[in-house]
Amino acid sequence: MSSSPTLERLPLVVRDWLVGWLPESLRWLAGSLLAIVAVIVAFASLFALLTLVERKLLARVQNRPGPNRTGLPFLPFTKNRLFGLGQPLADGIKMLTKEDIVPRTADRVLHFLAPIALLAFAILTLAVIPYGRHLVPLELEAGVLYFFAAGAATELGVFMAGWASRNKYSLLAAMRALAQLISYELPLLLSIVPVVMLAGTLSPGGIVERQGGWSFGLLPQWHVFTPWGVTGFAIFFVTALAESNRSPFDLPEAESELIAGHLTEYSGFKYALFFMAEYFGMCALCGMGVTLFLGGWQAPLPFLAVVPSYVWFVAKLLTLLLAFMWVRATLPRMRIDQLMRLAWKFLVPLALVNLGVAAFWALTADWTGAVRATRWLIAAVLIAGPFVLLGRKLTTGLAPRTYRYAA
Amino acid sequence: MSLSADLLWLIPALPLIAAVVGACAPRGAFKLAAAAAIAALTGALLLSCGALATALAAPAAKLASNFTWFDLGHGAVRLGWLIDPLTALMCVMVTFVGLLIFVFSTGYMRDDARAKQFFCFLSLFAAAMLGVIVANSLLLLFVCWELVGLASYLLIGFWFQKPEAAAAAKKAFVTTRIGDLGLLLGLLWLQDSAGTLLLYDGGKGLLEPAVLAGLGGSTAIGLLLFCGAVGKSGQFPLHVWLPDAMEGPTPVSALIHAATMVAAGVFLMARVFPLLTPDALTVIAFTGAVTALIGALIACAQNDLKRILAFSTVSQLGYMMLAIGVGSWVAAIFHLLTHAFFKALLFLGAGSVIHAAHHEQDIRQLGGLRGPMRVTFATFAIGMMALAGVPFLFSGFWSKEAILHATHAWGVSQLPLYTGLAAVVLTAFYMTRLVAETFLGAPRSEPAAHAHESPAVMTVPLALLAACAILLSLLAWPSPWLQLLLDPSAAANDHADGVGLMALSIALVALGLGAGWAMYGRKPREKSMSADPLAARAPRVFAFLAARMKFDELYAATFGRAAYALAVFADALDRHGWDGAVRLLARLGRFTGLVNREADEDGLNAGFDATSESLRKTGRAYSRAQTGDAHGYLLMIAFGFVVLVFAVLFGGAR
Amino acid sequence: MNKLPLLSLLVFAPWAGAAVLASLRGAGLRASRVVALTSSLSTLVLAALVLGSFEPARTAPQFVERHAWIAALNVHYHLGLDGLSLVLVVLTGIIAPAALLASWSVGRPRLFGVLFLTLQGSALGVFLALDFVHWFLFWELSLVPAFFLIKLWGGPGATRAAYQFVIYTIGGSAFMLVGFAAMFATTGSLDFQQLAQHGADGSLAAKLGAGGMRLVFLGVLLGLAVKAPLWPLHTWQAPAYAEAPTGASMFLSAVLAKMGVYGFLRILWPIFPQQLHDAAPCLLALALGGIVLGAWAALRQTDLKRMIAYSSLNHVGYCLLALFAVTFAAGRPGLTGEAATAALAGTILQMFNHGLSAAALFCCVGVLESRAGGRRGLHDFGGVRTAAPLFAGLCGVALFSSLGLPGLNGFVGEFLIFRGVFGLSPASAAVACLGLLGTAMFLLTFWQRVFHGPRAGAAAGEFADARGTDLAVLVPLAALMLALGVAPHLLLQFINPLVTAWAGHLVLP
Amino acid sequence: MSLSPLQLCLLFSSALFCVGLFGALARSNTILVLLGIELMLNAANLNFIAFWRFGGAHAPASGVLFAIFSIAVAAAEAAVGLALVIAIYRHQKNIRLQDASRLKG
Amino acid sequence: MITLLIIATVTVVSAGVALLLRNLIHSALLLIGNWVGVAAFYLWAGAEFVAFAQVLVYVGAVSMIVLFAVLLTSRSPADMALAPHTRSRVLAAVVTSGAVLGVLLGAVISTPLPGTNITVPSVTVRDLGNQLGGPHAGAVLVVGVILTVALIGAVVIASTGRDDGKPDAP
Repeated sequence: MSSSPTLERLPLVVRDWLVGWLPESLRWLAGSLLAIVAVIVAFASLFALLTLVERKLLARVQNRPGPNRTGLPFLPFTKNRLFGLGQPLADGIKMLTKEDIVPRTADRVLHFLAPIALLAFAILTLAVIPYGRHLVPLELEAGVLYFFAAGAATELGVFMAGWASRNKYSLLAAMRALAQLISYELPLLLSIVPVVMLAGTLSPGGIVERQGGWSFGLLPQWHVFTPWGVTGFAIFFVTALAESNRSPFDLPEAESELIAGHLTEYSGFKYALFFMAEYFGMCALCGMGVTLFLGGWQAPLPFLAVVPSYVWFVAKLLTLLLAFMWVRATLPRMRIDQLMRLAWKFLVPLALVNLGVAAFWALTADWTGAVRATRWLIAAVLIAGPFVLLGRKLTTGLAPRTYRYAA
Repeated sequence: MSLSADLLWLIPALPLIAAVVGACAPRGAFKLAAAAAIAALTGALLLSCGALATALAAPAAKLASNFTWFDLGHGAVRLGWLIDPLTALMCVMVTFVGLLIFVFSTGYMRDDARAKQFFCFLSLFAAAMLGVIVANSLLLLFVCWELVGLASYLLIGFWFQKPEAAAAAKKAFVTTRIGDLGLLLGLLWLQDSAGTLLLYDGGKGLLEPAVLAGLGGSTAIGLLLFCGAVGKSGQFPLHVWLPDAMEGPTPVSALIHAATMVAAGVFLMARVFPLLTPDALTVIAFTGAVTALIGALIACAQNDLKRILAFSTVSQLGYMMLAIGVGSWVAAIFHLLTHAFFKALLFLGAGSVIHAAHHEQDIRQLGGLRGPMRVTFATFAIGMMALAGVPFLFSGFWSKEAILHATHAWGVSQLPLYTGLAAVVLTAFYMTRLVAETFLGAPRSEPAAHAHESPAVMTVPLALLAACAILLSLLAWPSPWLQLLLDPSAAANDHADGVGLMALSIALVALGLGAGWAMYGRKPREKSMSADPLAARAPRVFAFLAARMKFDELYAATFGRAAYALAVFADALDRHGWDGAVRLLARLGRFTGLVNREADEDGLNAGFDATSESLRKTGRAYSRAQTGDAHGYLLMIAFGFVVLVFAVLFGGAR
Repeated sequence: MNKLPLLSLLVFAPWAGAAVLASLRGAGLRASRVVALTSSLSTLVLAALVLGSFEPARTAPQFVERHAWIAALNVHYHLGLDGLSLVLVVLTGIIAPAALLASWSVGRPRLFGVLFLTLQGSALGVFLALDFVHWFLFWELSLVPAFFLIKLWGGPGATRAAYQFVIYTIGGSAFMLVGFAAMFATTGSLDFQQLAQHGADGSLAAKLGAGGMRLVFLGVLLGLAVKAPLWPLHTWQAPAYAEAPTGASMFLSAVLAKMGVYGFLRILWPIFPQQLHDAAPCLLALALGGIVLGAWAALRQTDLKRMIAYSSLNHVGYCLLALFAVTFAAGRPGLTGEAATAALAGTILQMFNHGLSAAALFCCVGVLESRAGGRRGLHDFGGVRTAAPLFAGLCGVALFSSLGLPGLNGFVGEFLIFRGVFGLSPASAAVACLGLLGTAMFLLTFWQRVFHGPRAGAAAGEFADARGTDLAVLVPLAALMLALGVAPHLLLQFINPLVTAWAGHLVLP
Repeated sequence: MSLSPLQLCLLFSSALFCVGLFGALARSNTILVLLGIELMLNAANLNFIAFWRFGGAHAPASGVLFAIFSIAVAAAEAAVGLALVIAIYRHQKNIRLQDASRLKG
Repeated sequence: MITLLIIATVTVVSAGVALLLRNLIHSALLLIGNWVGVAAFYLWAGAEFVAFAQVLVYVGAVSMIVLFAVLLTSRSPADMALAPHTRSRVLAAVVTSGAVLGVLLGAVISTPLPGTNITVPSVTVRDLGNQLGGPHAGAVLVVGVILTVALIGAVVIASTGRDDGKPDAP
């Protein structure tokens, strides 16, 4: 059972209608451009919305109202301020009109290139995510690899920003950020390897297809509903937080310690670009998480499949983003040594263990009947044991750190 | 009321249940344990009567009920129950006497802190003993036989805090085990040659003609089985444990000596009688005769109330074995039955005395108890007369006469008859001595002076037993009913010179009684310290007999020493022999290693050293080529590459 | 692959437990103990699972797992289980938790647990392996934890005893290894079943030659005889058992000693039936030496643990006696299978029974030792039964089981052995009776000195009755003894077809 | 001049190789020397792919596989090499390659 | 073809410039660009997987190591710029690389190579996976070991060797 074809194919119909008047040879180009524009516009507006939502959400958590004064322009007839819905717009205008300050000793070219590179790479990653059954901007066989290759390149932008500023805080923060990004790259990749292994494909679309269907007619066969999947998803979630510099891993731009880190010497629109790139990266990672673990655009229950697939994707994506915000509102920032320790001593080993469990899962795929419970049990034990042990390791010796160079 | 063989297992099972109840009961639940034991044994008695009715209805039928204990790959191990007159009579006797002893014990053990356990053990004992009796399989019999041994071990060592009691229990167990091993070997032999251990199995049992003929009568098997009986029934040379077993509480002595355990050997022999060959029977007869005489002799010189009775038991068991040996197993069983009653009576009487005299059991310290303990005295006297063989009225007379007659009729030798007759005199003598020293005269010690009659719970069993000691005469007289019941074929033996032998034996009894009266009864001992009249007349003989003919010393000097030597040898062999060899090997290994190392250092390594030195020199020379300039290396590689390409191109090396 | 690899689980569950325990650095004492006990119980649980689907009528190994391991050497990972293995696995499953419970209050429980679980896993590996290489691997691996258990927790002479134990055993197994190397060189196989096949059809002998075959046989025999142990190669035993901590003594005597007998039954006999037959008179004499001299040497010991160790020698001697008697009589014309099956069934039963009773006795001595503050001499006690009646009762059950009292398990095994041996070699049975007598004597001496008489020595003062862990160990063991004594077919049903098959193709002419 | 695509590719890789070689030879900064070597490696990789793409279908995937392995090894090489650079820097406080000759024979 | 030429030109030029620049950071960044160019070549050649792997490894990882190394070994921005420092050395380099280039170019041009009409080999990621997991599993293992050893070795070599637990004297 699936949604009505019309509704499902609606975006395609719209595209075909839009490019239909072009000659055959150009249609492909125009279609691609249309897709790019659509994605960028969609995510840009999502970015705008998210900034507001995040501020509101944080405020709610902290028991204050949040931005609520700015109404929508062009709607003067209503006194209704619509929960400050106009705030992003106002912010955007403010950013655009601000003065662009470049330090005198800065490496001007790199200083200029840094936010652009960052944003470009972030946008690149958005290309391979399957937004719906027929909505994949770029069908790549090695899509997952592409995603992470492009994602890895964002580090370059951070470095450029830090170095080009010729500010020691910036440089220091950039180095720290790089260390963090590289460290968390490892568990991130390791956490998705089981998915690739079990799905047998690197194509995001294929992975989503593999998660279709419901066991017992009820329980979706998403990867997150397996022992290795839930572990992988947990690791993915944590590392995604770190990769997108979100709290509690927002050390690179820690305002209180490093005066916003590599962003210190940026202002105005360049700063806004950084901000945007960050949000895009976050969206991309969430989208990939949804794709890999949460069944992508698959509906959670059989009878809900009538709703078009892209709606499901967006719903899941928003849920995950809200979870990110929730975490930010809840947890305090980590110290750099705790952060590193978490990555190397907990997440990486756990991800490796998870890999082993996934291998076990693949080997025992033909266990049926009552033995399946055993399979679950063994897998759960294999994960839970190391989890407990590693966790025990992790929490020992977390006393306040002695600083080598502190007097 | 009758009982089928299928239900026969209930008889031992009831006391076993009582034992379990006793074991599980909380500490101090004396009344519960006692009630369970008595109730169980009452039930067993009723069932036994049923079994007797069954057996009487068809005396010749061997009603067996067999079942498989467990399977082996080839064949199975089978056990079974059996009803025949022998079983039924024994059952009735054991349960009846046992019941009386149980009742008596409730009075006797009232003040003991561990009385609950006592009843538990007693029940276990009864169960095992009944198991021995009803077994239709020598294996089952052996199992119960060993359990009897265990129970007697526990009961003899009941007051285990006393080192003597503990030692006596161990002695009893080990000594009987020696015999048991013989029995085990006999069993194995039987199993091996006959392929079964069932006694009656629808024509395939051991005691049935088909198999008996196949066995062809092996003397060795019979003697091995007899070994078990020797151990259990306290026959010479394994009788030494029996007197020591008096360390247990008195009801135990009664149970072990009178009714049950010691009778088990005789019962076994009677049971497997068809398996015994004439040669084996001869050995049995002589063993019995010697035991009868030795027991009687030693009994004359003992001072301990219970020990006298114990040696008397040894002597009487000798009689029974003698009867079996001369071929009259019916007489043996008859004597076993009568002896069970009057010896139980005597022991319980002794228990009553001991209880009254605050656990004083040295006859020199007693005396004058006739006055305060009338019932005890009367019943004890009846028992004494039964044992001594006072004519006509008492059952002991008849059973003893049966044995003497059978012995007389034995064709092999008359020697056993003479020893038996000698024992008759001695029996009458030492029993008179016992009664006179204990009950007549004046009290010779503080406890004896303050003795008083025991409660009804103890005296009533005494009275019942006394009545039985008299009434059991009916089994043989006026008609040989028992003989007809058990072994009709042998009933028609002639009584040609029966009257003469009977007269002789009566005369001998009178002689024994008279001698005893003359020495002890006429002028009772005044003080406990005064010398024994017999000792005064023949001090060395008396001392020898009082030391139980030095059997214990003899065994300690021979078997004890041999066992000790073997143990020392085995231990030393390990500690010094084998371990020494191992140590030597280790030392040898170490020495080899030493030699090896020296040889390596001086011999083999020298050449290597020289070679290495020259290698090192060469290496030093070559190392000059290493300039440490990485660029230079790279350059050289590149040039080398170009040169190589040219060489290949133009050198024609293609 | 649809089935659970139960046997692998059996072997590796304790090891997994050991690994978990090893990684629990900083775990509390109690937690370590509980983890160790739980992992150790896994064997019992899995053994129960195995019991559920075990088919007694099939004599070939069941639950077989066979995977190529080292292809170049034709080595396979080959596990299988038949009645014999089953009995021993169940025994291990019972004894291991009991031993851990008996060592509940031992110091450094985490390390102890790790070593113990490793030992347990190795023993199980030995009982389940069907290929020489990993059989031998487990065989040797069991020495390592045993060594440390003895050395680290043992008494004053523990170091020496541990070294002696290990070197002795390794010395023996070196010869065995050489023997198997020779067999591999000629047949190219290390699989027990294939080797047995070669041994049976004579191809092994044809390739090795008569002399070579004999040498190989002697090598393998030596390795197994040390482990069992066969008199006079037993001198490591008494010190090792005596110095080891209670739990280790229990496991060593109850399970590890069985490895040797198991080897005799699983390896030596099927592969070298002819050689064993030729050597049987000599071996019978040695087994009798172990039985008789072991029992009498025990009479001379004043250290209670040494005494029990010697009783072990004596009891294992019965197993070997039965086996040797069977091989001795093998092929004799007119032989029926009855005696042989009885002897073999008795052997296996006796292995199990001795496991129970030896473990219980060592546990009892351990309790005495702990109550007396480390003293365990025969003369250090007196009247313990007064002070601790319950404990005395339980100890008495173990003692009388060891002594072969009917109604308890010891009797059935010994009776079957004697029944078989008498049919095959009556003189041996007669001599072995001396051993029975000696056993009764020294056990009763033990009982009398320690439990009877007035309270003396360590029992004179405060002396607690059995409680908690003591009861948890002794009560189930005693119950098992009673149950098996009354209903031996509980165990025999699993081995009867196997034993019959053995008798059929190895004994009968 | 009519060059086939394969030849073009090969020329491309040769040029890259020689640029790398030049860098490795001419610069004294160890990091740049290493980077030059990386370039040479990349040039070699180019050849693999080129021959895979244009060299006929003898072994369908071997060129790609070689390239993958080569990339993996290159990563290892870079890691170790740069670690060595840091070690050298710690020893002699500069990273001139010609100064690092302390191990010469 | 044109694409190839463009890629080649950009790549070679960026590499050459990178190796001539004085500013190390700039050369490093240019080299990264060069690597991206190589990746583009792979894409052009149809080796999608290799291209992504190239980006992931070189742009994602090696570049970071290089940048770190540059930053860790430089005390001041001036120190970073170590020019080719003797004329003779440059000369030697030019001559050598020129010779090599000549040899290579000569070899390439003079060798008859297959023409354009080659069927494009198609290798899916699945094929690659099967190859790596099947016939080349051993090599994969070896590479894994090498990487692990390299990682550990790099850490060991680069670490200071001081015990981090103890604070140093100021």
